[in-house]
Amino acid sequence: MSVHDSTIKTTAAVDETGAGTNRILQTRGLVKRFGGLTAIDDVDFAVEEGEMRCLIGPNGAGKSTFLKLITGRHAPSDGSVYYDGADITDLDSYERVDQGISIKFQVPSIYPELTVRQNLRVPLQRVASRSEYDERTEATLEQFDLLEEIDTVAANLSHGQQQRLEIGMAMTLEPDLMLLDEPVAGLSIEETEEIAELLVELNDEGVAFVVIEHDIDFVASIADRVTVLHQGEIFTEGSIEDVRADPEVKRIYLGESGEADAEERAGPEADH
Amino acid sequence: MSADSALETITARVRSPFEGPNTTGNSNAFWTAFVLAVVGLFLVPAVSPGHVSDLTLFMSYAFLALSLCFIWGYCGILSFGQVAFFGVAGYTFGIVGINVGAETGALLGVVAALFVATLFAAALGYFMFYGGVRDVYVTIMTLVVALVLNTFMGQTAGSEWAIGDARLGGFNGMVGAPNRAIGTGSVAIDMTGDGLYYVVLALLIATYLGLRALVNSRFGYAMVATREDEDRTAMFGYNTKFIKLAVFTFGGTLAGLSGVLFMFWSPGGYINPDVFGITAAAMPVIWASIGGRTSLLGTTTAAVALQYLDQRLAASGSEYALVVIGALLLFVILVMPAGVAPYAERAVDWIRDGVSAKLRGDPESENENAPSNSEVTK
Amino acid sequence: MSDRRLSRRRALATGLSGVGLALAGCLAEEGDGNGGNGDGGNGETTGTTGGDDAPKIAVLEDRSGNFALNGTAKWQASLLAVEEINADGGVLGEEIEVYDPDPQSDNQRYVELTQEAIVDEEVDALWAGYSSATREAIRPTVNQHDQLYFYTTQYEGGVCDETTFAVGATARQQLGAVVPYLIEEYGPRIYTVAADYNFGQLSGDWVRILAEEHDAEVVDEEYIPLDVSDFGSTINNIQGEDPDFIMSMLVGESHTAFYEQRANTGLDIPIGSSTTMAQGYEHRRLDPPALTDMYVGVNYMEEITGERNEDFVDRFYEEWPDAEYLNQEAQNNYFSVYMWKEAVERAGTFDQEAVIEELEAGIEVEAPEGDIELDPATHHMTHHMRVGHADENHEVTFSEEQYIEPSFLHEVGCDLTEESEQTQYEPGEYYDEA
Amino acid sequence: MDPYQLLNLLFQFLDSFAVIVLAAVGLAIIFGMMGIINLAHGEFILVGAYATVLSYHRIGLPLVVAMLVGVAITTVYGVVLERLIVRHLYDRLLDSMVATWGISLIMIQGVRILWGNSLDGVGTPFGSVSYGPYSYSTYRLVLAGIAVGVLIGLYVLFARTDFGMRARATIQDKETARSMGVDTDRMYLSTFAIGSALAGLTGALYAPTRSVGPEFGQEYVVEAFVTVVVGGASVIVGTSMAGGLLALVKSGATNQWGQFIGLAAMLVTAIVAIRLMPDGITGLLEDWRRARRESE
Repeated sequence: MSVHDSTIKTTAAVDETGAGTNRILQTRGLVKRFGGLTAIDDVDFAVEEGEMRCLIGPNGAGKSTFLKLITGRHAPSDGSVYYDGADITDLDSYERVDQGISIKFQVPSIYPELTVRQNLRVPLQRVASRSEYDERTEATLEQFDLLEEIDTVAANLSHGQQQRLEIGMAMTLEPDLMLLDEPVAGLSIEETEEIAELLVELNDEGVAFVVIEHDIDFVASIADRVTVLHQGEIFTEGSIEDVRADPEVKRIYLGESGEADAEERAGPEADH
Repeated sequence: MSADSALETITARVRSPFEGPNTTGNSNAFWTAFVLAVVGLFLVPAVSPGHVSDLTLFMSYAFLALSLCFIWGYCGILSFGQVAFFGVAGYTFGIVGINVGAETGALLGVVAALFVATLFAAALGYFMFYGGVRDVYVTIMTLVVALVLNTFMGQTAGSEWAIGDARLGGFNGMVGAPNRAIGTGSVAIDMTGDGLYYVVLALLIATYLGLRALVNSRFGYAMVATREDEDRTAMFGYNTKFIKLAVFTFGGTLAGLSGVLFMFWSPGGYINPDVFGITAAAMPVIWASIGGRTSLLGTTTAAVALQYLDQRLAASGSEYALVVIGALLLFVILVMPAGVAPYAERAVDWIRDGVSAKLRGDPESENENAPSNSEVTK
Repeated sequence: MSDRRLSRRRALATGLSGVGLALAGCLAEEGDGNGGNGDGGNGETTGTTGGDDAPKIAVLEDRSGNFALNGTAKWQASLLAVEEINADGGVLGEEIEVYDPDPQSDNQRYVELTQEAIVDEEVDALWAGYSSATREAIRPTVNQHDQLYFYTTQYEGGVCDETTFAVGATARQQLGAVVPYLIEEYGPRIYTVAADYNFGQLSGDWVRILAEEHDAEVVDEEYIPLDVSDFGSTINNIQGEDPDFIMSMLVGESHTAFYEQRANTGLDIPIGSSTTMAQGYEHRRLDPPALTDMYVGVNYMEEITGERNEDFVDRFYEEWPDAEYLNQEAQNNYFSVYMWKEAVERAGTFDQEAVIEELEAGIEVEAPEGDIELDPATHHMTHHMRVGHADENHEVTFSEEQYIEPSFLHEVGCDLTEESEQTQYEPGEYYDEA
Repeated sequence: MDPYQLLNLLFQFLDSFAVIVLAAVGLAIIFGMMGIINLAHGEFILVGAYATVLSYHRIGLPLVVAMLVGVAITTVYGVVLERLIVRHLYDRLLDSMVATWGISLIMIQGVRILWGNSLDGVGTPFGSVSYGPYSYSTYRLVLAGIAVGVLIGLYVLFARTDFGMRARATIQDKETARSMGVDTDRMYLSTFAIGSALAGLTGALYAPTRSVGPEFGQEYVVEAFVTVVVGGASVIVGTSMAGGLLALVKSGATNQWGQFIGLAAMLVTAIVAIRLMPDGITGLLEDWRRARRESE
């Protein structure tokens, strides 16, 4: 069974939704409110097929929330999400995956108690038949340099290995669009470079990316275009050089760092 | 020897659907022991007829244990109210059986009971999982459902609480479900004594093997993945709500089967609202915790063993019986957090590794995994 | 507690406390029957008669769990009776053994242990259970094996079963003693409060029937789930109705809160009951004046006067110095063991069918409550019913006794000497008021 | 409905509210703040009741002092249990359920072995308030006052004191709290002690309202769990709002249709409430609180 079954390419030119152009992802007027707080405010955003887009912005800018709106983890308060020309706003998370979107979460989100092989089995069995499992598992692990750890319990992997495993699992679904939330956080310089190479390689194969990352050097090494998000709105967009040169961007990074992303930090607690 | 290797190929092929990293015991030694145990159980009526009745009852409970093991151990849904399906099935069996009567009544009763228990589980599951109820809230919600049934059934003593010829009977219970045989007018199977024992045993073995195959299948991986991380699994394109609903529903069917078999065992086809009570509700959780919630065999064994122990302690008349049971639970949870099964397995591994290490002259036999909550880690 | 010690001291002073005095031999023969037909086995080696093992009875009474409060004394009194009988030469010259596991107030456990008692232990007679639910849970097993079974709790009545002997007083007997008495004393307007399950609901039916028979009326009734201990609304409702008296068939520990709350609220309407004091000794456990003007219809309480009972009470506490109370059911267990002994001796065998035949031939027993007889047709007892009254210090006094038959089963035509049945009749099927 | 009957309804509501809140609050602290499902909660209440009654009857202490002794002994008991058993169960929500079930079995039977099937009762103090043809137990109304007092006290403790700040920090993020110098181990112990003390208080307060035996605590368990779950993770707001809601449903339905309907209505309300608010009332309040925190 293929995850791409339901992707129907439309050729008619309906520019509003991105259909007929080569935009793989588009949002229009996207809004997300939590109670009185507006986390995402009227965002129009688009990614071309095969593009490598990076999303940056200070803490609390709403980057992760934005990603969750695209994956369907959160329902938007207003606005729409289009994928490959079709409105996917009302689809469930798992249905969007079938369209060809795949995500790597901020915190390495693997199955800690399963072995590497079992971890890979979960996405693999959605796209391959039983007879192909071994071969494809080994191929993926080869690519992500994890072959030696095939029977290791995932919790016992290093942080870098876990990051790679999760990207490997997400890539197993053969997506057309990958969403990566801080793929190199906590990695060493060498590991970061490895990941960068890997992403570029995959991008060359035609996979489009939206990458959230704080590491500007990493962003510079991979990005086609950069979008800066600030207080839930698109602050600016352009090449990495343009964005780096923008004094306003520097100001928002320096001026208002440390503001917690409300939605990410909210947890159970006592009253006050 | 080609005959040997041919045999090996055949056994391997027979075994393969039941094996995988999601279950304990994928070795020749395990299957040999399993077959021996099954043979032993089949011989019980001949060797020790005094144990047939108790074993029949305890093995009937084992389905309840399996149902919880399946939904909790493999899909992370801790239901504290599996007895709700057990009891609903038992009462349905009685109501249909009493109204239809005789073997046909029992047959229709079984069908209706499993249907109603399944439907009830599906409705409750839909209500919860599609409403975003998760984790411990599922636990308490299922318990409250059982308690509501307990309270409600307790007050149905009056003659107005009758469905056809079946008086619900309130706190004193409902009696008279036809449970001596099952079939149609012309063909009927005896469901008493040894006959019932063999039926329950055969069903238990079939269910156990069936669940093993299921949890090692594609769906089994989807269940385990949902248990480990629901959001992550949804982002691999799995409809986790539906997976949970399906698992919970099938768990309801299994618990219902347990209730039906209980009714066949129950003298006079008797059932009362105690089956929905908090003590009854806690039992499956205890079996699964002690046995090892991710081990189908461990949970089954724990159900039988703990019920037997509990009964023997009660029979002793000692005032310390309940203290001993309580202390045992405490001890197992503190010393063996994942239940007995993973430790039993590890012990076996350790011995085997030790032996093979010695044979190889290898001083290092690796067994340093920290205790983990899941045998799938091995 | 103090009155009990007092009475024992008194008994000691008069030298009456010997176990030998017991009830042994105090059973009056009623028509000589075919009692001599056995081999007796006096002085013979035990166990040879009939090729049987030693005679054994099962006493399945709760010593833990919810009903331990009531069950413990039942167990204790049964053992006392057996010990006395054995000390006095046993039954047919054989010592009786007792199989006495603790069912822990768990009905499922009861079913399993009853099977074990009947099938594995092959007991000659069975005493089991406090609650009606327990009785109903094990009765199918009892019936399957035609087991001689004594159920000793005062209960809702109506069990007509060939091998079951329900020797406690029935609701009709208990309420029949207290309801007319209170109508006479206080007036015709009754407010019923009862536990919301079989026993309570059927008792409520009986109150209505008795009210009708005595030109009184039940102005309202409330049924309370067993685990409720919050009676604010109930008490307000009663105050709103202002009845002449309350009939309470509340059951269990949670429901004791009703009495505390009633006293504390200053509700001084008298209460009639069939469930308090005689079973759960609330008059000892609750702090006075919670039970002021509580009237309870009973066949026995530890406090009833008379030498025979005082002697019994002394022997009981001598055997069980830590016992908490000698309740109505314990007395029923005690006399029914003796009644069984007598029937066995008349039959000359432990064979259950023969023993049941002897019981059905009519038998009288000198119980601590008084001389009472078994009604052969219904397998119930004609009891000495009294109305026990607690004053503001919880001192209990008794009104004049009435000797009341188990009449309901006669009315419905239960005659087990003629026809074998295994049913439970309910008043609703025979009375419009119910 | 005449004014007297309205007063009836009000008093019945307060009565139910007191039972529900007092039964739940100790459990709520232990569950909400520590992630332990304490199925032996009823037996903590039992300890409070037994200690109160025994020190009243056997030592002859005045009732109020006996109650304080009850609270103190339950606290000590909770601390001992925390050190011996419960601390091994942190972050093991479901294991904690089975272990505490074991504790519960041991305690009920242990109490029976030690002190028999029942203790002598302690009469309910105070008299009653009368109005028209009706009256209501003053003591039970006082309990409603105490329930409110307990909630306010907890609010002050957790929101306004240094201890409360550290406790909340520990619950939110153990590692961070530790790195900021909070002795988290000690915080857990203190929190468990407070939960135990509150359970003991409930036992002490309700001991004079009925007979006291080994099953005394069992009755409060269902209401406690239902309330905690409907309330959600937030101890004070959740417990008071859930207590208010459930007491309103229970007392209202009981008043109108009798005790069975009252009980059933409360349980059904709980089921519906969990369905509508999967994270409890607290979850519903999260948005509002999040917004408020932003604006601070």
